[in-house]
Amino acid sequence: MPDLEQFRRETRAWLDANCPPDMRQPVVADEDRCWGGRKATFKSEGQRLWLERMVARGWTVPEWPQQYGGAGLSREEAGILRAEMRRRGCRSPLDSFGIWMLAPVLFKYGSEAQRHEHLPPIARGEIRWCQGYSEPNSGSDLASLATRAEDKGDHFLVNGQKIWTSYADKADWIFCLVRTDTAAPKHLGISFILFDMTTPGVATKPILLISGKSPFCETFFDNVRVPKRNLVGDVNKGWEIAKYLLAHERETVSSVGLPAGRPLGQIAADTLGSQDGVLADAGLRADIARFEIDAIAFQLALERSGDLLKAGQASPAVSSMVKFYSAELNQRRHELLMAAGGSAALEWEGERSRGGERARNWLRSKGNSIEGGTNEVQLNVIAKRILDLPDA
Amino acid sequence: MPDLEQFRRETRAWLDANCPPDMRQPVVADEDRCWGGRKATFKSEGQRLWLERMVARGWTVPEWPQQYGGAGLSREEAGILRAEMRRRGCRSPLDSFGIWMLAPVLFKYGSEAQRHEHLPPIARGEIRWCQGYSEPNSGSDLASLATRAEDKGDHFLVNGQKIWTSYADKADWIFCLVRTDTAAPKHLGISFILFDMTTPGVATKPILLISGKSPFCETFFDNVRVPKRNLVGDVNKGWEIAKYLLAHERETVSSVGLPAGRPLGQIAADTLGSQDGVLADAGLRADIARFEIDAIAFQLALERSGDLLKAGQASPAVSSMVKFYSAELNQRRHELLMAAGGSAALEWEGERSRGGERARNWLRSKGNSIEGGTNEVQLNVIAKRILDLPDA
Amino acid sequence: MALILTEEQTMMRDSARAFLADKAPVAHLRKLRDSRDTAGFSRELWKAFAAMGFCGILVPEAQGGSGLGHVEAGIIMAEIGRNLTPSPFLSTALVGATALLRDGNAARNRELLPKLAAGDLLLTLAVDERAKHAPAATALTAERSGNGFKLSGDKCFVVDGHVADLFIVAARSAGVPGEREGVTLFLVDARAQGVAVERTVMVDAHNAARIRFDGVAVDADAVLGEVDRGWPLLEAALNVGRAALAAELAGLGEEAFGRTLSYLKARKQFGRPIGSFQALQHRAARVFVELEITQAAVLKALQTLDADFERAAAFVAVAKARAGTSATLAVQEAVQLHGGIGMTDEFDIGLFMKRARVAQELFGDHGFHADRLARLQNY
Amino acid sequence: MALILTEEQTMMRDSARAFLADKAPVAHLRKLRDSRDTAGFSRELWKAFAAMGFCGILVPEAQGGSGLGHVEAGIIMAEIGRNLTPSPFLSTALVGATALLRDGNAARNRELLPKLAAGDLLLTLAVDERAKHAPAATALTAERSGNGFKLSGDKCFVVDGHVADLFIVAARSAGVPGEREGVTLFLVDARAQGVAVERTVMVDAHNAARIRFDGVAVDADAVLGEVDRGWPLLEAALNVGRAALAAELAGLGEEAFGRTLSYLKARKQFGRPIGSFQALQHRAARVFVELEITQAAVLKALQTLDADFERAAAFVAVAKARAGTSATLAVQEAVQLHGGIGMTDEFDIGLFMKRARVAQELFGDHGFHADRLARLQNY
Repeated sequence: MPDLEQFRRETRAWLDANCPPDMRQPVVADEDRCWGGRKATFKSEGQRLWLERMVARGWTVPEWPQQYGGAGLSREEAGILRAEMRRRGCRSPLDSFGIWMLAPVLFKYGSEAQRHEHLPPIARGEIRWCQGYSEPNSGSDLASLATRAEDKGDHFLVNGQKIWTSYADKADWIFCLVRTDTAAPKHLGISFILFDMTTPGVATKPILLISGKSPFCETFFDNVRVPKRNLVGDVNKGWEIAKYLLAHERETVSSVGLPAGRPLGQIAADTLGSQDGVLADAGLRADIARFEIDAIAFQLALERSGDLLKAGQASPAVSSMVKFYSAELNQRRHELLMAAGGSAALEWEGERSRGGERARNWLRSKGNSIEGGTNEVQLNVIAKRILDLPDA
Repeated sequence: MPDLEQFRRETRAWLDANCPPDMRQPVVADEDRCWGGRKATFKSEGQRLWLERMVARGWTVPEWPQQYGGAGLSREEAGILRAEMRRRGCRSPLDSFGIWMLAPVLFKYGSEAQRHEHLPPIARGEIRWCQGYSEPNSGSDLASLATRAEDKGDHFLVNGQKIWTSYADKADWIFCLVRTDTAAPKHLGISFILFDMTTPGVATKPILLISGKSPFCETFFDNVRVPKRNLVGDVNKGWEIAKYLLAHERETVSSVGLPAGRPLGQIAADTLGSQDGVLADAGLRADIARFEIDAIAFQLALERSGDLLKAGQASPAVSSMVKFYSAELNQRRHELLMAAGGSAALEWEGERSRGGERARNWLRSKGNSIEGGTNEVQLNVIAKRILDLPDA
Repeated sequence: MALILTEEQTMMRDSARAFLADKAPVAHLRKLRDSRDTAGFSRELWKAFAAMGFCGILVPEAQGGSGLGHVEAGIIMAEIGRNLTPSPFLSTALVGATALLRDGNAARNRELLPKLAAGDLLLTLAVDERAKHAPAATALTAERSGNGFKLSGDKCFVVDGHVADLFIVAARSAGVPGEREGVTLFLVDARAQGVAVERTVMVDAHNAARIRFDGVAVDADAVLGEVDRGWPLLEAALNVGRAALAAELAGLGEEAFGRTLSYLKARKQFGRPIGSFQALQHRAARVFVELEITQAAVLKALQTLDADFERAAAFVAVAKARAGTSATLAVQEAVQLHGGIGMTDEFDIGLFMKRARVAQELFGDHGFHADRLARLQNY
Repeated sequence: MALILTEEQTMMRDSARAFLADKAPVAHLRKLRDSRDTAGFSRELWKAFAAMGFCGILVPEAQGGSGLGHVEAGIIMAEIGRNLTPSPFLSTALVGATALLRDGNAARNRELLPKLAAGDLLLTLAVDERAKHAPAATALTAERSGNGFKLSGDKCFVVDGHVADLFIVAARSAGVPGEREGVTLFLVDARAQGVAVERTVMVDAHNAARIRFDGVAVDADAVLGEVDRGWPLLEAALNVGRAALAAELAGLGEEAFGRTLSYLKARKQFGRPIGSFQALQHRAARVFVELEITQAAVLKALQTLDADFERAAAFVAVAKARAGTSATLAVQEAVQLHGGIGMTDEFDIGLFMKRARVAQELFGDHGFHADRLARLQNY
C-alpha cells in the first residue's frame, strides 16, 4: 500500500513542522484542553496556532467529508494520523461535544441542511455545544423528562429545566431532549432539538459539587423560542436518538479506564513507610494488593474486550460491565488512597495538599457510579440484556 | 420472698441428689441429647434415669400445669430451676419439638381434648414429634404448599411430600401444614393437622447434605388417613398457626448466637504460627480481627436486644436482624477457619481431621442463611416491616 | 448493667437532641464554612454548651461541672454527629478534661476545671506527628533543661489546635519512637515562646492545626502524669476520645441513613418510589443492621468507661472500628442512593460523608483498631 | 497478542468440551466418590486423555507429545473445571511435565516423556510441608551421602501422591527454611525404600496424599535443575500449576454460575421466577462481571507463559488470586440461590463449592498471591 506509506511520511513531516512544542506536553489541567467556541480563550499562542493549523487541514475531524470541514481521510489514514500524533505526544487540537456527540446524531438523523449549517462550525471549533438530557426529576428514568416544547406553528416554545449540563455556561448551542407530546406514553412524546444558548429565556447556573468546582450546570428555559427547522429527525421520535447517543456516551466513558502509573502500594509507602521493603501497615497492604489484582485484571478485561470487538465477537455486555466495574474500582482506589494518606489527605486547602487534591479526587470519584447511568442501571442492563433474567 | 428461697434450697438439694454425674457433662454430640419417643435409645443409664426422675417431678416442662404433665411452677420458680441447673451444668433431660413447637400451638389453638391427648406424652418424652412445613416447591414461599388433605367425611386423605422434616425418621407423630381448599387464595386454604407417623402411607427418607449426614428427611404421604379430630384450630385457618410457629422458631434459631471460646486469631495461630506474638499471616490476621470486631459487636447487640425486651422497648427488627447477621458471621467465621486451616482443613475423613470436622462445619454453615427463612427473606422483612419501605 | 439508656439518660438525650437540632443544625456548620469563619466554631454556641452543663460534663460538680459519665458524654456526641456540629466539645470537654482529671493535680485542677466547665478555657491533645495515628511513635523531643524541659518537634491533626488556650503535648523524654515507655505529657500554653500554630482547613470544615514546637521551655510542673510514664494517661485520654468519636459516628450514620430512607420513600423514578426496588431495599436493610449492631458496641464502650475504666480498651477498639465502618457504609450508600443530588455541595448529605471520613481517621482508623484488638486478643 | 483464543484454540476448546462432557461429566466424579474408588480417578479415562493428546500436551511431538502450549493446557483445565473431572492431568501433564521439560535432561526425558504422553507414567510435585503453601519454607532435608543424597521429612497435600510413580520432591540441601537458596528438586521413585504414602481423602473427592521420606537414598542424577539452586525450576513448575488451576477455577465458576442462572429462570416462588427479583438480579450481574474479568486475567497468564515464560509471575499471581475469589463468589452465590436443594449432597452444586475450595488453596490461595503481587510491585 504505497499510498499509505506516503501518507505516513507526509503526516510525520507535517506534524514535526507544525505541532507547537507546548502542544506536545501531556494534558494536566482542564485549561490545557482546547474546547473552542465563541468564548474560546487560549492558554497559549501554541494552543491557538495548533487549532488553526489542524482546522486548515481538516484534521480536527479527519474522517469527515471535506464539505463538512473534514479531510475525508480513509479509516486507515485516520489511524495513521492518530498513531503518529500519539507517538509525538501531540494533544488533541479540539475537544468537543459537537464532534463526539452531536455529529454522529446529525450524520445519522439530521437533514442535509442541518449538517451544512452545524458541522463546519463544529469542525472549526467555532461553535461549542452542550447536551441537555437529565432533569431534576429524571435521573435514571430519563424518559420521564418534563421540559416542554410546545408547537407554536413556526417555532417551539420551550419551558423547563435541565441539570448536569456539562459546560452549559461556556457553550454556544445546546442539543436537547424535550417533550413534544404530553399525552403519549413517555418514550413516545420526546423530540431532539437544537438551539442557541443566547436565545432569550436561557439561563445557566454552575453546580458546586461536594468535591468543589465542576463543569456541571443547571440550565433553565423560560419561554425559549426554537425555530422548527432545528428539530432533528421526526417530531416525537427523539427517544431513538437519545438511546443512540447514550450508548455512544457510555462507550466514551468506558474507554477511560484506570490511571496508569505507580502501583498504589508504592504511593501508600510514601506516607506509611516500609519495613524490609514491605509496606508498614500490613492490613492496608493486603487491601491494596487485592485492589491491584482486580485493577490489573480489569485492564486486561478492557484489552480483551477491544480484541473481541476487533474479532467481531464483542459481547453486548461490555459497556455496562466496564462502566460498572471501573466506577467500583476507582472508588476503591480513592478510599485506599485516603486511608493511606491519613490526616494529610484530609486537608482541603493550601499548597501542601495542593488545594486538597486527594480529598477532592476521592469525593469526585463518588460520582462515577452515578453519572452516565448509575451502577444500579448498569446492573439492571446486565441482568436483563445479557443474562436474560425475566422481568418481575 | 421466703417461698422462693425455700424453693431454691429444695431444688438445689434435689438436683445434687438426683442428677447423675454424666448428665452434668457438656453436650458434645447429638447422641448426648435425649429426644425421647417410642424408639428412644438411651446412651447411658444416667440419661435414662435423669429423664425418668425429671418426668416424675414434672420438670421436663416445669411451667406447664400439672394436669398436662408439668409441675405448675411460677415464672420465678422456673427461672430458679433453670439457673440452678445451669450452675451445675445439668443437661436438659429432654429435647423435644413437641415441647418447643407443638405445645405452644396446642395451648393457643388446640382443643382441650387435644391438649389432654398430646401434652402429657410429650412431657413424659413418650412421643417424639416432627414438623411438616416445607415442600420441594415451597421454600421461601411456604404458603404455596401443595400437600393435599381431602375431606372424606370423618377423615382427611393426605397426599403429597414434605422436605427438611428434621428427624422425621425418628419421630412418632408429625404436625403438618396441608392444603384443604385448593380453590381459595393460597393463604386461605391451609390447615394444621396432626398424625401418627406409623399411619399407612407415610414414608421417610433421610437427606444427605453436602456436609454429610443430617437430621433432615424427605417425607412422603400416599393416601394417608387422618381422623378429623386431629385438625388443630379451624379448617383453612392453618396459616395463622403457621405464622405463629414460624415467629416462634425464628426466635429459637436466633438465640443460638456464636460459639464462645478462644478468639479466632488464636485458633488460626495453631496452624499459621506467630512471630513476636503476632499471627504470621498479616492479611489473614487483619481479616480475622475485622471478623472478631463484628462478632463481639454482634454479641453485644444480642445482649442489648435482650435488655430492650426486658425494658419493653424491643424492636420488631430483632429476630430478622439476628437471624440474618448471625448467619453471615458464622459463614465468615468458617471461611476464615478454612483459610487458616489450609490443606489440613480440606481432609474429609480420618482421625487427624476428626472425620473432616472443619470442612464439614464449614459446609454446614452455608445452610445458616437458607434454613428457617433465607437471608433474602430476612432482608425483605427488615425492609418492609421495620424500614417501612414501599411495595413495588 | 443493661445495655440500654437509663430513664435519666433518655431524658438527657431528648433534651440534647432538641437543643442541638435547634441551635446547631447542619445549617450552622454550613454557615461557618461558607463565611470562612476564622475560629470555625461559634463561641456563642460554646457558651450555650456551658449553660447546658456540656462543657463540664465530666468535671465534678464541686469544680463547676455536671459530674456525669461517659454514657452521657456519648449521648451528646451522638447528637453532635446527627447535626455535624463543630465545637471544642471533644477536644476540651472530653479528651482534655480526662487528661486533667486523671492526672489529678488538685491545685491545677482547682484553677483550670471551673474555667473549662464555664466554657472559658479550650484545651486539646497534640499527639499525632505523622499522617497516620500512632501514639507510640511519638518523637517530639522533651529534653531536660534546668528545672524543666525543652520541647522540639511537630504535631499535626491537632483538633481545635488553632483556638486552644492550652495543649497537652505527648513528647518523648526517653527511649525511642515505637516504645510506650519514655512518653511524657506536658501542658503547654498556646502563647508560649517557640509555639507556631498553623490552622489546617479540613475536608469536613471542622477545626485542626499543625503545631511546631521550637525549643519551647516548660517547667517541671507542666508534666501531666508521670515523667517517662505518661502512656497510661495518654491512653486514657485517647480512649475517651475514641469512644466519643464512635458515638459521634454512630449518630452521624443514623442521621445519614434516616435521610436516605426518607429519600427512598419520596423519590420516584419509573413511576414508583425508588425505595420499592428490591435491590435498594436489601441494601437499606443491610445498612440498618450494621448501624443497629454498632449502637450496642458504642454503648458498651461508654458504659465500660464508666464502670471499669481500665478494662475498656478492647470495647473501645471494637466501638471505634465498627462505628467507623458502619458510618462509612451509611454515608456511601447515602450519596449513591441520593444520586446526582447527593453529589452537590448544596445538598447536606455530602457533609456527612466528609465528617465521617475525618472522624474515622481521628485517633485511629478501622485498621488501627483492628490491629489493636488483635494484640489485645494475643494474635 | 490479542487476548482471545485463536481459531485453532477455539476448535480445540469445542472438542475438549464435547469430549469431557461426554466422558467425564460430574456424574463421573460422583461415581468414583460413591464407590470409594481407591485410585480416585479412572485409568480408562486417562488412557482416553492420552489418545486425545492431553497427557503429552506440553511434550514436544518428537517425544510423543502434542507440542502445544499453556493456553491449550488451560483450555483443557477449564473444561475439567466445568465437569469437576478428577485426573492426574494437573499433576502429571502440566506440573510434572514442566519440571522435566525445563530441567532438560535429554537422556532422562527420552525415557520418561514418551511414557508420560502415553498415559503410562504418573508423577507429581511434593512441595508443601505445612497446611499453608509456602515453598520457600521447604525443610525436608537432603543430606549428602556417598554419591547422592538422603531425603528425610514429610510432605502433604501431594496431588495424586497415592497413585504417582515418581515424585518431584523439593528438599532443603543448604540454607534454612525461608530462604530460596538451598532448595534442590529430586526425582524419587514412589517404590523407593523409606517412602511411605498415606492417601488423604479430600473434601472435593479428588486425590492427595501425605508422604513421609525416611532417609530415602537417591543418586546424584536424581537431581532436577541445579543442586541448591532448584528454586527457578520449582517456581516454573508451580507457576504452570497455578495458571492451570486458575483456568480450572474459571471454568468451574462459569459452570456453577450457568447452572445458577438456569435455576433463577426456572424456579418459581411467590408466583414468579426468582430470577425476576431485582436483588437477585443485581447479585447475579455482579457474579457475571467478576467472572468475565477473571477470564481475561487467566488468558493473559496462560499467553504470557507461552510468550515470555520468565515474566509471567505477576500475571500468574493475578490470575490465581482472582480465579480463586471469583469462583468462590460464584459457588457461594450458587448454593445460596439454589436454597435448600443446593445444600443436599444429591444435587451437584455443592460439589462445585468443594472443588473450588481445594483448587483455591492448592499452590497458594488468594492471600498468598496478593502478598506475592505486592512483593513483585515492591511494597
